[in-house]
Amino acid sequence: MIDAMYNGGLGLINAPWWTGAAWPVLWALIKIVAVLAPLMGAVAYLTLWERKLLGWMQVRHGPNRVGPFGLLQPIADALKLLTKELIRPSAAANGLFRLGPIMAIMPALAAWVAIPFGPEAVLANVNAGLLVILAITSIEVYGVIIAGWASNSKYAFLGALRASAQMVSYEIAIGFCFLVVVMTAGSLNLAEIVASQNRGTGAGMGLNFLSWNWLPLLPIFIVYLISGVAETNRHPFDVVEGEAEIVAGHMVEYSGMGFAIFFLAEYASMWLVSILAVLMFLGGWLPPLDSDLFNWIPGWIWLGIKTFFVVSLFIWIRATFPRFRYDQIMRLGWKIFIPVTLVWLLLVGALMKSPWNIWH
Amino acid sequence: MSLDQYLPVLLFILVGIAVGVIPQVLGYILGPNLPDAEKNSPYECGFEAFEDARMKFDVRYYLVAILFILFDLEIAFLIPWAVAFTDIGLTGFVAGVVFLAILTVGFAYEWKKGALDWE
Amino acid sequence: MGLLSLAIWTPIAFGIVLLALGRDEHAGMVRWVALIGAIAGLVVTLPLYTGFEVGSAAMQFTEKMLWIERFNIHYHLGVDGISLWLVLLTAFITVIVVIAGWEVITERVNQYMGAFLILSGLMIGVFAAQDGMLFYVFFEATLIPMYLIIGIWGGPNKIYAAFKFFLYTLLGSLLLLIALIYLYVQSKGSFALTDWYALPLGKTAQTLLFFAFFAAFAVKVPMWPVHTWLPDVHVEAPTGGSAVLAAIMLKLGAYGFLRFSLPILPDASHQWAGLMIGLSLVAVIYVGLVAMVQQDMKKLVAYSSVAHMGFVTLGFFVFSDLGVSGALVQMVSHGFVSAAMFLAIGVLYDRVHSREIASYGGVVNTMPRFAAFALLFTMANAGLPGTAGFVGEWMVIIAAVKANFWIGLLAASALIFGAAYSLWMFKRVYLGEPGNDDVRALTDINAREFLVMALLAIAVLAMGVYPKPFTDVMDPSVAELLRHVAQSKLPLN
Amino acid sequence: MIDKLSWVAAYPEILLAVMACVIALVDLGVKSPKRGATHVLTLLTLAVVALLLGVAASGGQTIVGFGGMIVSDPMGNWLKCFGALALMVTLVYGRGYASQRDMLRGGELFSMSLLALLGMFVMISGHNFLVIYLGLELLTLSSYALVALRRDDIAATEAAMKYFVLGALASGFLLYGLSMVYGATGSLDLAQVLAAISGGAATLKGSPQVLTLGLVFVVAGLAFKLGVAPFHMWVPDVYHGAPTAVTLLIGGAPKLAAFAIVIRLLVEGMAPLAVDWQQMLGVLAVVSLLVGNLAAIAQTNLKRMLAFSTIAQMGFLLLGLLAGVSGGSTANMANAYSSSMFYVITYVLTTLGTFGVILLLSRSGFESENIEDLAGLNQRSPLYAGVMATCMFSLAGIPPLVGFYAKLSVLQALLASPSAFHVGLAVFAVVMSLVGAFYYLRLVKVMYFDAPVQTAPIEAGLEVRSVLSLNGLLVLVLGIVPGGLMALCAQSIAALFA
Amino acid sequence: MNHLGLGHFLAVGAILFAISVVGIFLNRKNLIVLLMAIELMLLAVNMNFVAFSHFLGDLHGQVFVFFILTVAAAESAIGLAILVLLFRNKSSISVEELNTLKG
Repeated sequence: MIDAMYNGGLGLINAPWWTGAAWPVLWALIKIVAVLAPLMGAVAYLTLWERKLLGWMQVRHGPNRVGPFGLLQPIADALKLLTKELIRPSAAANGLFRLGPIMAIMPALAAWVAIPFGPEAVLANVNAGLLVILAITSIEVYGVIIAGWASNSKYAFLGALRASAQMVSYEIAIGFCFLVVVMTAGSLNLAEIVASQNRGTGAGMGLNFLSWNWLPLLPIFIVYLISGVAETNRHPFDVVEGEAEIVAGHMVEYSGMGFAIFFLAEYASMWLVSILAVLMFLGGWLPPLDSDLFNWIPGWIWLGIKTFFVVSLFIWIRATFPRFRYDQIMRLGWKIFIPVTLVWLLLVGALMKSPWNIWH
Repeated sequence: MSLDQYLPVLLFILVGIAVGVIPQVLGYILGPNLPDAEKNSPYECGFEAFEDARMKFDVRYYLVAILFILFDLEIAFLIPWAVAFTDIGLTGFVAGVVFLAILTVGFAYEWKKGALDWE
Repeated sequence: MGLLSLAIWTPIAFGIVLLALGRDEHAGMVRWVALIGAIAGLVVTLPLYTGFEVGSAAMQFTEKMLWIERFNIHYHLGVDGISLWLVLLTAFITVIVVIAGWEVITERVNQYMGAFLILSGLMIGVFAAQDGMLFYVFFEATLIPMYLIIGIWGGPNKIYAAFKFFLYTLLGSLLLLIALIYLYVQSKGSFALTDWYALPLGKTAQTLLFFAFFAAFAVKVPMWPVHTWLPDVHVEAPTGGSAVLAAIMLKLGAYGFLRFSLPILPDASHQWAGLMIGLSLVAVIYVGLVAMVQQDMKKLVAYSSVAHMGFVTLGFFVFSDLGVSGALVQMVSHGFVSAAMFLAIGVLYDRVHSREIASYGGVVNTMPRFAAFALLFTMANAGLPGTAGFVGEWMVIIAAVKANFWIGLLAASALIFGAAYSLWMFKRVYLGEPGNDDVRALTDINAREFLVMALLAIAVLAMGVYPKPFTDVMDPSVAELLRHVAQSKLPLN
Repeated sequence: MIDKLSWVAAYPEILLAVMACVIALVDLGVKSPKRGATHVLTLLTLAVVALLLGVAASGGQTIVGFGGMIVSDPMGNWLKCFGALALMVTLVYGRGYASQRDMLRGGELFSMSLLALLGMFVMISGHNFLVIYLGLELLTLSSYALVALRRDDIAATEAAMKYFVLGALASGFLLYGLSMVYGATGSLDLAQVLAAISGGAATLKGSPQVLTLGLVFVVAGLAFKLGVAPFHMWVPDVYHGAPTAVTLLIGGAPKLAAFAIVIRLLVEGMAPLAVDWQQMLGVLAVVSLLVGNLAAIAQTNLKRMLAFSTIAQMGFLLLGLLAGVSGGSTANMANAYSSSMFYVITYVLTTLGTFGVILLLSRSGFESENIEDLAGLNQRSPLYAGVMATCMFSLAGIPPLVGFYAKLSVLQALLASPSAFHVGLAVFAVVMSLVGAFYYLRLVKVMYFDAPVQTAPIEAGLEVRSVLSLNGLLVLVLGIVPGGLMALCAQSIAALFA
Repeated sequence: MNHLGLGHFLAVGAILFAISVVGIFLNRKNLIVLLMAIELMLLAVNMNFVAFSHFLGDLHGQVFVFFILTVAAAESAIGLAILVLLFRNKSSISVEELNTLKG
C-alpha cells in the first residue's frame, strides 16, 4: 500500500525535477510527519501521564479539570506557554540564546529517523542505524551548553556545566552498552538487532522473552536503563536542574515557548531512550511468547506496549528514589558503570568465542 | 556515490530545527512583548547580579570533557570490531582484548590519580 | 708500535695524563711529569735520525694499517728527508717550551703543559701522515690546543686573538677538506698521498684544487695578504704559544705546499708559480718594511716571521733543488731562531711586563749574559753568516737568481731589511744606558732560562756552521719531489 | 593467526609497551618524591630493550611483520637501540634536575618518556603510512605533555602550547600529503607505493600531479618535524621554554626517529621521485644552514643557541639525504644515506653530552641556561668543561672529534655525485660551518677564558659523573676510531637496498 | 547528486585545509580557535582519505581515517590540557600574549 502511494505520487507529474528530486523529498517529508505527529502527541500526553501516575502513586488525582480526566491538559499547557512573553535577559547573547532550545529539540526528534517501528517500517533504513542515533543524540549536549552559556546567568551556567558533564559521562556508559548489544547482534541496524533476539534456547522453547537481550545482558540492561535516566537529566539524576540548589539549571532564563521546547526535548528523549531500550533489550516488536494469540497481535502494538512500560518505569523511578548528589552521580557513571560494562563486554566476547556461545 | 538512504536523516534534522524555530516565532508573535530592566536581569535568587556570570569554574569539568573525548573515541573504535565480531576470529578478539587492556591501564591510572574523584 | 707512532702518542699520552690527574695544588709534580713527557717525546724521535737511511728518497719508518674502512682511510705514517727534521724540531721545541714555561705559568699548569704536549704529538702527526685524511685530522686538531693556549694564558686581548687564529685557519682548512674529498672521489676512493701523486687531473680541476690548498696553507704559513692574524695572535699569545706557533705551526702550512700542492698539482703549480713568487716577494719586502716600524717587540718578530716564511714559499716555487732545499733549511732554522726570539722576549716580558721597545734600553747593563744570547739570535734572525738564518736564505736567494735575476735581486734586498729591523731593535732594547728604573732593576737570567737559551744557541750555531747533516738528509727527497713536480698530470688529449 | 615472524619483528616494541604500562601503574604505589624505584625500573627496561635490539640488529636480518605493516631491519634496530640508550642517558642526566623541580611527582616523566620512545620505535619500524603516522603521533603527543610537565612554569607551558600548535600543524601537513600520495598510488604500504611510483603512469592510480602535490606536503611536514628552516619556528621556543631535561629528551633521541621516517617515506616509499624531493631538501638545507648558524650567533640564551645550532645541524643532515641520486644515477644512494645516519647518530651523542653539562649546572631555583652561566667552568670543574668543550668542538666539526667525521661523510657523499650544484652546496656548507664554529667557540671561550660568575659547587652523583665522562670520552674515541660506527651505518643502509 | 566526482571531494578537502591553515596563521586572538583549526585540518585530511578510499575501492583509507580520528581526540585532549595550564599561569589564552619566549 505504501509503495502504491509512493508510485502514485511519482506519476503525478511527469518531469525529471519531480521524479528525480522533488517527489522523493516530499515523500520523505510526508513520512517524517507521519512519525513526528504521533510522537508529538505521545510527548504531550506523556506529561499528562507522568502527572497522573505520580499523582496516583502519591494517592492523589493529578490533573483532572481540563477535559474529561484532564485529557485536554497538555493542550491547555501548550496554549498557555504559547501566549507567554519570550523574555530575553539583557545580558544574554542574542543569537545563541535562541539557538539553545533548537539544538536541544533537533536531536531529540531527528534521532527517530533511524528507529524502526517494524521489520521494514523505518524512515532511513541505513546499516549504521545505531551509529546515526548515537551521532545525533550526541548533539543534544550542545543545546544544554549553548543555553547555559548564552543566558549569562550563574545558575544557568553552572547548571549547563553540570548537565553537560553528566550527559557526556553517561554517554560513555551508553556507548559501551550499545557496543555489547551490537556485538551479540553483529549489526548496527536496529531491525536486525531486534531480529537477532528472536533466536536462542528460550526462543526454541517458545519462551521468546527469555532470549531477549535483557536476560543474557542483564547488567548491561540495568546500566542502560539507569544511564538513560541520567542521560535525560531525569530524576533522580536531575541535580543539574534541581530546584533546591540550582533552580532550573540551564533553562532558568527561558520563558514561554523557549522553555516549552526544552520540555518537549526532554520528553521526546525519554521516549527515545525507552524505545531504544525496547529495541535493544526487550525484543522490539516481537511477541513475548511464540503463541498464535501473541503472534496475531501486530508488532507495533507490542512495541508500543513495551515502550509505554519502560516510560512508565521512568516515572516510577522518579516517584520512588531520592535525588542523588552530583559527586555520587559522577562516581556512579565513571567508577561503576564503565568498569561494569567493560568487564561485561569482555565476558560476552569470551563467551561468544567459546563453545557455549548462545548467540549463534 | 549514493547517499539516498541518508536523505531522510538530513530532512529530519531540518524538520527538527523547524520544530525548534516555529514555536519560538509563534510565541514571539502571540505572546506579549513588554521588556523591562528588572525582568531582563539574570536570575540570581532576587539579588542583583554582581559579576560576570562567565566565571572560572572547576577544572574537573575540563577533565571530564577530555576523558569523554578519549572514551567516546574508544567506543567509536570498538564499534566496527563489535559489528564484525563473529567474523574476525580469535585473533580479532585478542586484538580487541589488548586494546581494551591498554584502555584499562589508562583508566586505572586516572582512577588512582584521582581524576575521577569529585570531592 | 712503530717509532713514529711512539713519537706521536708519547707526548699525547703524557698530555692526557696531565689533564686527567694534574691539579694546581701539586704543580711541581705536574711540571716534572711534563718535562719527562717532553723529553721522552724527544728521545723517541732520536732513533728516527740515527736510523734514517740517508740518501734514500723513500718513506722510512712507515706504518700502515686500515683506520676507517668505509672511506679507505689508513693510519699511514712515514718520514722522508723533508719531514724528518721537522719532526725532530717539533720534539725539541716542545722540551724548550716546557722548560720555558716552568715558573712563568702558575695557574692551571697541568692544562698548559698538557696542551703543549698534545699539540706536539699532533704536529708530529701532521709531518708524519702519509694519508690525506690523517694529515687533515692532525692538521685541524692542532687548532684546539692552540686556541686554548692563546685564550687561557694569553694577553689582554687574547679572546680576539684566539678567535681570529681559529676562524682564519679553519676557513682555509675547510676548503682543504673539500679539496681532499674531491681528490678522494677522483681517485676512486683513496686518501693515500701516493695515489694522488699519480692521479691525472685536468687543468680546471688542478687550478681549483690549487686555490683550495692555497687557502689552507697560505693562511697557515702565513703568506701576504692573509698574514694579518699572525701579528695579533703573537702579541696576545703566551711566550710558549708564540714560540711553538712561529717555530712549528707556520711550518705546517709550508709543509702542506710541499706535500700537497706541488706534487699533486704540478701543472697548476707551474701555472701559478708567478703569483706565488710575487706574493712571497711582497711578504719578504713589504712585510719586512712593516716590521721596521713596529714598536712592539713581539709584533716585530711576528712580521719578521712572515718575511722569513716568504723566503720559504719563494724557494718552493722556483722549482729547483737548491730552492726547495734552501726553503727547507730555512724552515728548520726559522724554527730555532723564531722560537729563540720569542723566548727572549718572554724573558724580558716576565720581568717588566711590557713588550714595547720603548720600555727598554740598555738591558745589556743589567743582563749581560742574556744580552749575549739575544745578540746571537738577533744576528741569526738577520741572516748573518755562521748562524742558522744565513744558510737557508742564502740558498733560496741563489736559487732565485738562477731562475730569474730580478727575483733574486729583490729577495736579496730583503736581507738588508732583515738586518735593519733586527739590529735596530737590538740596539734600542739592549744597547746604551739603562732606559728606566725597570731596566735598572732587572736581574740576569737564571739557570733555567740559561739552559733554554743555551740549547737554542747551540742549535742555531750548529746549523749555521755545519748544515750538511740537514741538507744531506733532504736532498734525495727533494729531488724525488721535484721529479713529481716536473711531470705534467694533464690527461693526454 | 599472526605469524611467528611478526612477533619476532615487534617484540622489543611489545616489551616496551608493556613495561610503559607497568611502570605507570607501579609508580602509582611509589611514595618517595625521588622516584627511585621507578627510575631504576625504567633504566632496567631500557637496558633490556636496547640489548634485545642490539642483538637483533647484529643479526642483520630484515623481517617484515604483520602483513607488511612493520619491518625490523638493521637500520631500524640500530636506531632504536641507540634511541633507547639515548633515553637512558637522558634520564640519568635529567633525574636530579627533574627532582629539584618537582617534576618527578606523579612519575609521568618516566612513563611518558617510555611512551615517547615507543612512538619512536613504531615510527622507525613502520612500513606503512598508518603505522608511521601513529608512531609519530605517539611520540609527539608524549612530547607535548612532557614539555608541559612543569605545571607552574609560564615558559614551559607556553613552549608546550607553541610546540603543540606547530606540531599539530606539521602532522596535518604530513597527513595531507600522505592522503595525496595514497590517492595517487592507491596504497598505504611503502613497498606498494614504491612499486606504483616506479611503474610510472601505468601503475599509478591517480594523476602524477596529485603525487607531486602530496610529496610537497610530505616534505613540508617532515621539515616541520625535523625542525629545519623555514619550518623551524617552534624549535628555539621549545628548546628554550621546556625544562632542560625535557629539552634533551626531545632534542636527542627523536632525531633518530625523524631521520628514520625521512628514509622510510622518501627513500623506501618514494625513491623514484628523488629528483623532486632532493631539490626541496636542497632549499631547506641551504635555508637551515643560513638561518640556524646566523641566528645562533645572536643568542644569549644557551638553550636557544643550541636550538639554532640544531637547525643548522639538521640542515647539514639534509645535505647527506639529498646527495643520493644525481643525474639519474642511484649508485650513491647507500653511501649518502649512511652518511646521514652516521651524522644523526653522532649528533645525538654530542647533544646528550652538551645538555648533560647544562643539566648538571642547574640547581634548584637556578636554571643554567644563559651562556654567561658557563663562565669559568674550567676553573670550577675541568671535567665538565672538558666534556662540554669536546662536544662543542665536535659540533663545530673539528677533528679528531666525531662531529668531524659526520661532516666529512656528508661532504663526501655530496661530492661523490659529480654535479656543480652539489659542489656549490658543499662549499656553502663549509662556509656556514665556519660561521657555526664561531658560536661554538664562543662557548668554549666563556668556559675557559672568562672568570667564573657562579661559584656554587657543582654537585653530581657518581652515576651522572661517570655517564657524562663516558659520553664525552665517546665523542673523542669515536672521533679517533670512527670506523666501526661508520661500517655499522653503511651495512644498515645497504640492507635497505638489498 | 549523481555528478559528484573525486574532484569535488578533494576540493572540499582542500578548502577545509586552507581555511584551517589560514586560521592557524592569521588568528591572533584566541587559542581555542587555533585548536579548532587544527581539528579542522585533520577533518580535511579525513575528507581526502575517505574520498580516495571510496573512489579507489580500497578500505585502507577509511581505516586510516579511524586512526586519525582517535589521534585527533588524543591531540585535542592534550591541547586542552595545555591550554588549561596556560590559562592558569597567564590568565589569558590570547595568541598575542604568547611572548614570554623570545631570543
